Amino acid sequence: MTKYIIRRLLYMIPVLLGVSLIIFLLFNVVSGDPTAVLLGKNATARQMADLREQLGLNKSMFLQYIDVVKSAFTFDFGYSWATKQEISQMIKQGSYPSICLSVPAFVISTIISLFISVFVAYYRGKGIDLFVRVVCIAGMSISALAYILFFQWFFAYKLGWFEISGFEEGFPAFVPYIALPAIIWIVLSIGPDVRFFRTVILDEIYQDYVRTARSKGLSEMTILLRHVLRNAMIPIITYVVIQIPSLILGALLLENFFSIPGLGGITLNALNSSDFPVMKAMAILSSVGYIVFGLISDILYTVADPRIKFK
Amino acid sequence: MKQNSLWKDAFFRLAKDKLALFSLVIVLIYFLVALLSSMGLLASTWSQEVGASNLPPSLEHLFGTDIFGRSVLQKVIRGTQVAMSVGVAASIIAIPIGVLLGAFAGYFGGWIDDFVTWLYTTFSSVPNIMLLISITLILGKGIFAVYIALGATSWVTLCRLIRGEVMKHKEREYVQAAGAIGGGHMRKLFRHILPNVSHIIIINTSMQFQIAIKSEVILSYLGLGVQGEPSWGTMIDDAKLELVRGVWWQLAGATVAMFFILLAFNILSDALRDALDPKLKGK
Amino acid sequence: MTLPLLSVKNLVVEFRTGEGIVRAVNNISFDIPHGKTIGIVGESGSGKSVTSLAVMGLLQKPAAVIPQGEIFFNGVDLLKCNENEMRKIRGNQISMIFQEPMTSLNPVFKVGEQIAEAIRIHKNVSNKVAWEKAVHLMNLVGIPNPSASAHKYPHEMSGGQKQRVMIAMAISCDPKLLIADEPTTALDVTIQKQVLELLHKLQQDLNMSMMFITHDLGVIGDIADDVVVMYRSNVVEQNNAQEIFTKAIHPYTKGLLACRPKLGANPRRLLTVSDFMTEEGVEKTVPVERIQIFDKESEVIKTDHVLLEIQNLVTQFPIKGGLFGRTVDHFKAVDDVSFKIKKGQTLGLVGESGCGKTTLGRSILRLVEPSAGKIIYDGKDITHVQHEELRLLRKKMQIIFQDPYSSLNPRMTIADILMEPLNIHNEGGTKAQRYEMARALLEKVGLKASLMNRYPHEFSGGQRQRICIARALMLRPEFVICDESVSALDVSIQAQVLNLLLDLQQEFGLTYVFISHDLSVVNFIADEVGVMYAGKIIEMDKASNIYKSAKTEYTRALLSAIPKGETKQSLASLV
Amino acid sequence: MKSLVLVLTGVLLLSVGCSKDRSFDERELHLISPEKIAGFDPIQISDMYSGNEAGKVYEGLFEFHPYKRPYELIPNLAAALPVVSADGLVYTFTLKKGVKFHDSPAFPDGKGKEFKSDDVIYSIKRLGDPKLQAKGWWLFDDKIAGLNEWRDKNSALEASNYAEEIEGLKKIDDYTVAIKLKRPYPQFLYALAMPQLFIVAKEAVDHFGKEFLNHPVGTGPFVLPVFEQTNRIVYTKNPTFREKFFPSEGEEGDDKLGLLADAGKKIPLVDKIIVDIIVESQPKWLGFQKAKADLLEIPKDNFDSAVVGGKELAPDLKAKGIRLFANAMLDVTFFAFNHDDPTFKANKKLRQAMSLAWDRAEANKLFYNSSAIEAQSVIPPGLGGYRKEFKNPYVKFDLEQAKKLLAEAGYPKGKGLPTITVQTRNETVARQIIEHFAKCQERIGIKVKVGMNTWPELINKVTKRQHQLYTMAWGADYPDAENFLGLLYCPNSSPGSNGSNYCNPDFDALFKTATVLQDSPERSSMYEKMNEMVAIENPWIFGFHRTKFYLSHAWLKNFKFMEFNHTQFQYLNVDLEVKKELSKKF
Repeated sequence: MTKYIIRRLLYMIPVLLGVSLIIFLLFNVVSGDPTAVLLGKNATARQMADLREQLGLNKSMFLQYIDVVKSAFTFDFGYSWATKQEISQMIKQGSYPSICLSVPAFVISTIISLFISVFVAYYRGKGIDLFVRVVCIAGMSISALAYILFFQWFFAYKLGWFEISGFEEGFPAFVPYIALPAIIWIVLSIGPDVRFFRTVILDEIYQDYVRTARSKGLSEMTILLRHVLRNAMIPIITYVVIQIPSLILGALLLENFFSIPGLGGITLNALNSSDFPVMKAMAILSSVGYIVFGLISDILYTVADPRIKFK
Repeated sequence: MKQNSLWKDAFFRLAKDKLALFSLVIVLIYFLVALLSSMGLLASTWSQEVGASNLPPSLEHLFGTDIFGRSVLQKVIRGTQVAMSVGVAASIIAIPIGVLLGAFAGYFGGWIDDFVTWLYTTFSSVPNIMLLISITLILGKGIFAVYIALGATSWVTLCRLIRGEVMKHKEREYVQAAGAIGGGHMRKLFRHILPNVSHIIIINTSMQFQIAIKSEVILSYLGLGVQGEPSWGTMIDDAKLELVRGVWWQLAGATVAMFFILLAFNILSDALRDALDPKLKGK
Repeated sequence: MTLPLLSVKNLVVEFRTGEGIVRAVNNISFDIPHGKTIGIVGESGSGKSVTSLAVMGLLQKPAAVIPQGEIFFNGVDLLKCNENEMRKIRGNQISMIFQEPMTSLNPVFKVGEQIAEAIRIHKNVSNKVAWEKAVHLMNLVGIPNPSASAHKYPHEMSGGQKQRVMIAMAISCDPKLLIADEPTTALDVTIQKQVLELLHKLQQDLNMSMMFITHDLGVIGDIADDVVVMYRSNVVEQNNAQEIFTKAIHPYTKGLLACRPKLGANPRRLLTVSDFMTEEGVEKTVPVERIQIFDKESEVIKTDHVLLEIQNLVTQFPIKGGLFGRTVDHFKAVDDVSFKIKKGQTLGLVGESGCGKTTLGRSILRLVEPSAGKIIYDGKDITHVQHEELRLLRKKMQIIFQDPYSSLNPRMTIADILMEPLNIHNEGGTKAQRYEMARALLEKVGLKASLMNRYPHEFSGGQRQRICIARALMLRPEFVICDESVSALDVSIQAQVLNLLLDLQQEFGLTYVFISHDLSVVNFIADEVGVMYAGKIIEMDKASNIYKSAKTEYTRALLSAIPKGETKQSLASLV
Repeated sequence: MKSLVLVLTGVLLLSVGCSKDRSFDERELHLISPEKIAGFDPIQISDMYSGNEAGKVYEGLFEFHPYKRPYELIPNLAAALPVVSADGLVYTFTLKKGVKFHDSPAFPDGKGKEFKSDDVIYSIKRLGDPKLQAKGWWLFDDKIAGLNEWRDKNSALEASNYAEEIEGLKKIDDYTVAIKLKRPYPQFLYALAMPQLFIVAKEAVDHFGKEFLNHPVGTGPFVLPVFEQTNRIVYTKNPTFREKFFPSEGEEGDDKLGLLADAGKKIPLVDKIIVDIIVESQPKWLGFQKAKADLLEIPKDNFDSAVVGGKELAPDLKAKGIRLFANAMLDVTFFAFNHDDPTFKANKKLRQAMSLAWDRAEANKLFYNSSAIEAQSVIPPGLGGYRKEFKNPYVKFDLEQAKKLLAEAGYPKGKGLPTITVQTRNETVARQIIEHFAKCQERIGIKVKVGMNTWPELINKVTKRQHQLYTMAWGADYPDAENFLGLLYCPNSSPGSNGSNYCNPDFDALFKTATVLQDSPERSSMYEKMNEMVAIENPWIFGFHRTKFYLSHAWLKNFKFMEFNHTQFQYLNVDLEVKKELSKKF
């Protein structure tokens, strides 16, 4: 087990090198001259040349790649071009609101989806099952933007149940601010979640051991909750855990619309101002998150499934 | 007994599912609309004024008019062409890459597998949205960049699925049998294994297709997508501003158009999986 | 006369499928008295499992419908019970064990927990008491070190042990009726014997009734008091076991009895069900005795030419470990094996699962690369030949696999499958000529030429195995390895295929290596038999000698485990 | 698990229920910033919104009078307007005494030090520091004697040497500074009122280092100890703020409007300013209507719901006491041809044809609710050089003439002309404007396509001359037409502000003479001449001078539209009584 974890941790190195390579290719090689971003509309030619030198853009490609790699391993991303802020500081400040929004939304939506999936799995093939499936699929087929525009107008403005936009630090001060975006998040993710969970659960329901459980005289609900769900948890855990790194980024559009000062907003802002260091940092950050949580989900596998033993 | 191949069999199974058949028809209609539009037989006059600015839907203008008095219906149709072309182009790029890499990795194992695994782990580690945004940003916008960006992100899933499936099939006895009668690697891989995992391509494509459509909308919304042509994304972007003025039909047009194709693809990919994946037969 | 424990009356079960309504059980009736074992025998698809599921109330609704019939259990009609009432009966008064011990246990729960759960549902006891009872039951079913084993997960146990766990679970609430659905089919023959003995003993000790479902009359003879024979959804014959074995009435039963190779006799051909009745189920009037049965040793043409010689063959697989997945050790699947086969002869290789017999077969064909030793084919060392030479070799050496379902490419038509070897080796002339060759061979293996353009999934298991045989013979090989080629088939089909193999050997002068776990099959078909154990051939001799005077303990155990096809009185004396 | 959901839902509902009530005890000013704030380092400021925020904590030597129009420069940290030498090159400034920087750990014992002439010199040098690459450098590039030399010298050094004295920046005593210019620079004083020239303290810059941009230490009326990258900035009144009083004069009529009611009171008038950063227009609009903000720049798309018939405030808003402000802006929108491109450079008629084909009235209606003024040339009304009577013959909608000119240009019905891509920002309205433009051009047979860019990308394309046509709006940095005319001055060609790379020797010659003159009728007439001369050349397709609309709640006092509004907020006031009363309606 320890050996497996060490091996997986070591495997992060080539993947991180690869991620750095992609990011390097995208932002350092293919993309253009950043000096205009940094100097604004009244820049002089001289100033631009000086700045290129200062930013190390005249360095060899290899050295520039090494810089990207270095930042991937040290998390030292330098300073933003657009705002001159220290990026690690921006990330630190931005992650709190993002987490306040994404974690509760994610946890609640996962739990609700699980409940619904068990419920429809119990009534599989019946009208209610079909109904829930169609609602899920229909819900998935509407643009997220439509939800945001309508919910904000209706629930926050018309009914006044929630704050229209903004954010405050500290619990429970942030709750009225994140509640509505969180609800939209939940509405958006229940569809795909239920669809996936339901499939997984139904895959299990036709296994032989379920027949054994029935022949023991267990009730259908007990079978679902005790036997089936426990087995279905294995793919569900992967599905769920692998989503966690994307939570850090938050939801770009949601954060923007609700003025939540999270990482999603930072990313969108960086995109709009061609702020490459910030975009690089975000890409590296979420890649590392993805890799780490990939490992965690694999380790959780062993907890959920005694059959898997890592050597 | 009818003489059926598995494909025909699957089709008949699919045909029995009314909802799926209906979805298939919808998908085909969208393709037809897109095709007619690209040949200039439909909505070729989308850029012309047909009435006053922001007319609500009426018999004359079914979906109303936009800010310039252009027909929203025609824009929706034109947007359909863009959306479908994005799906098709992304598939054309993603399928060969995904299938070949996945097949070679799964079949040969060893360093090829190590390399391909590393490649797609790396690609899937960078969040899709970042990759999409960066690629379109860097390739300089426009529909071509969207094609490339979506192609570059959607081969990963296919590659991983094909690799896993090929690994499974490689051990099957029919492949061993092909080896025993003297078939070489390429024959085993392309003549025997690939046809047997091809349903994965179909199912995955139908899922990737809708992801492509959704991504195009988001990219266009962010201003990174299609330029100078109506797309559902730019229409929704327009609508964001018009909505408070009570101009809802542009949003409605794009949303409804998007809704039906996504709904159809969603149902269809479910049904395809049921029909093509023998594991799920009879459930 | 007391009422029987279970009484099935005029039961009909139908399935609604996309193609229409399929009748799986057609108006059957039988009784199970208290304390007796009823064997239900029939081939796959005959409706025997559906019957048992109907008794348990486990049929998948709404696909399955019971339009007619009654199932009385202790005087209660189970078909009229609602789900709650059924649940109280299931696992408590009627319990069931299934064919596949590998998948029938929940992989994520400890086995002790799974047994205890059954106890907890029906008996109002604490967790602790239930667990202790579970350990006790595990002891009862003969699982070594039960208190430790109860903490194991299913994957940590062998197939036999898992089936014992299933049994422990089934008897945990002292049921009145135990339904065993092919409980030993997936097990090795020695384990099968132990499980049979265990079931028999438990049935006696606990005074249960048992419904024993199997496709193998041989097995049923060992255990059942009465036998119900099912054929195509109908009960065709039911009687007490003694009667069935000695004077079967229905031609199907007769066929079943006759088609199983017996260790004692060594006939040239096996009788099959089709010798006794027509496709339509009408008894054939030709007296069975008139079909010739030779002692094969008397007439087979033998040469002294050694076609294949294996010298000290070793095939090993690396065991990975360490931080970077280095190879830390090797597992020797085939360990220093040597033998010779003369042209036209059949070498049987017998052994239980995991003994290395399949790897040996594939090593000979170089489908798996051997690690050491030599393979000499027709005087030529082929251990290391490569590319073109290896390809040419493929024309001479062929293999027929075990699973007829997975060994045909489902996306190719039969014509494509059969012509492919010719295409690869560019033989057989034009496409039309190749097609003609394929057609001819298909007819030779007993299938109609009109089936050429069909896909594999449209065929039954036996038919598929014939196609596999045809494919193997397309290139006119001299040497064929049959790797468990009949193991997945029903007994009656198995006999047909064995006969076919013999006929083909005769006609084409083939040399076979016949690999099987079933000693009686090997004994029937092979001239010489090698017994494999842990990668080695521990005994090798003429088939008849092995049977008559086995030298090793293991071989003798194998022999004694073979169901005798006799009644249970004989078994009772053994216990 | 079920209970977990219950608890979570409970917490959610509970906290929603007890969302905070508004307080009516403190004078709080609630504002909205529609864009992210980059930081508080004055020299790096390049956008109006960051400038507005910096203006709450920092001050410059001068500011614009909050009420007088036309815009009048008044001393802020300077004690009076400077004394200018006869040659117009040496400016001598006297500074206010007793002005204290905010209390900050940057200073010994944490008490804010006094503002002196060293701080002025330091702040100007800092703008020229080559290590910092200030975005505002263009203001003083090649303007102050010795500053460029100092900059060049230091770019080779490890760290810039501030100790070195510069010829043009002379400290006479603690409260007197003399600045020597290289050549006449009439806009010099305007520059000193801009955020880039806000005065900073060396101690604070050294103490906070790279983090200086998040720790504004100024002399201004409000304090903000730390700026965090959140969407809410809260300023509190500066307790050590000097004695500064509300002006008693304004434009004619201001007193009638009640704008001067607070005359003579010590400013700032509010205790707290809360700025919410809201980018999307829907939440901005909804928030204002819920009284979450006191003042709102109307998002264009909400115009119809706020303003009926393009003039009157909607009755439901009026009922709540909301007021509407409409003011012409000092700006111009335009489509600039790239004169590097021979297609456009040599072909005046093509440019004119395109200008004539554009239906400006329709565009005005669609995008500006008919509130904008059609631009005849570069200079907006309100600046010297603008002549109301002047009409550009090519700024009208005349398809016939357009077609004629296009044919004369060598492209009859657009034949032979490639598709023209217009580069713009990736914003909805920007895209729609070009779509409309394209629709108009199609009528005479010219094909036009939209190219969307992020702001930096657009700048990049323009500075690298990789465009055919781009569209932009130019807002005044200071109230001098030079700021607009410079956009067509040949030496300013890319990467300078003349993104069209237009060159006209006559124009350039006039520009050279006029721009070194102080404001005078003579200069204005020269500006007029230039403005009209360039108009008929159509180096651009002139667009509009736009109008800005604000809504304010009744309790917001003293608000008057201001083009250069960095320092405006200290003059605003909140009437708590009115607020309390009206709040019932929300």
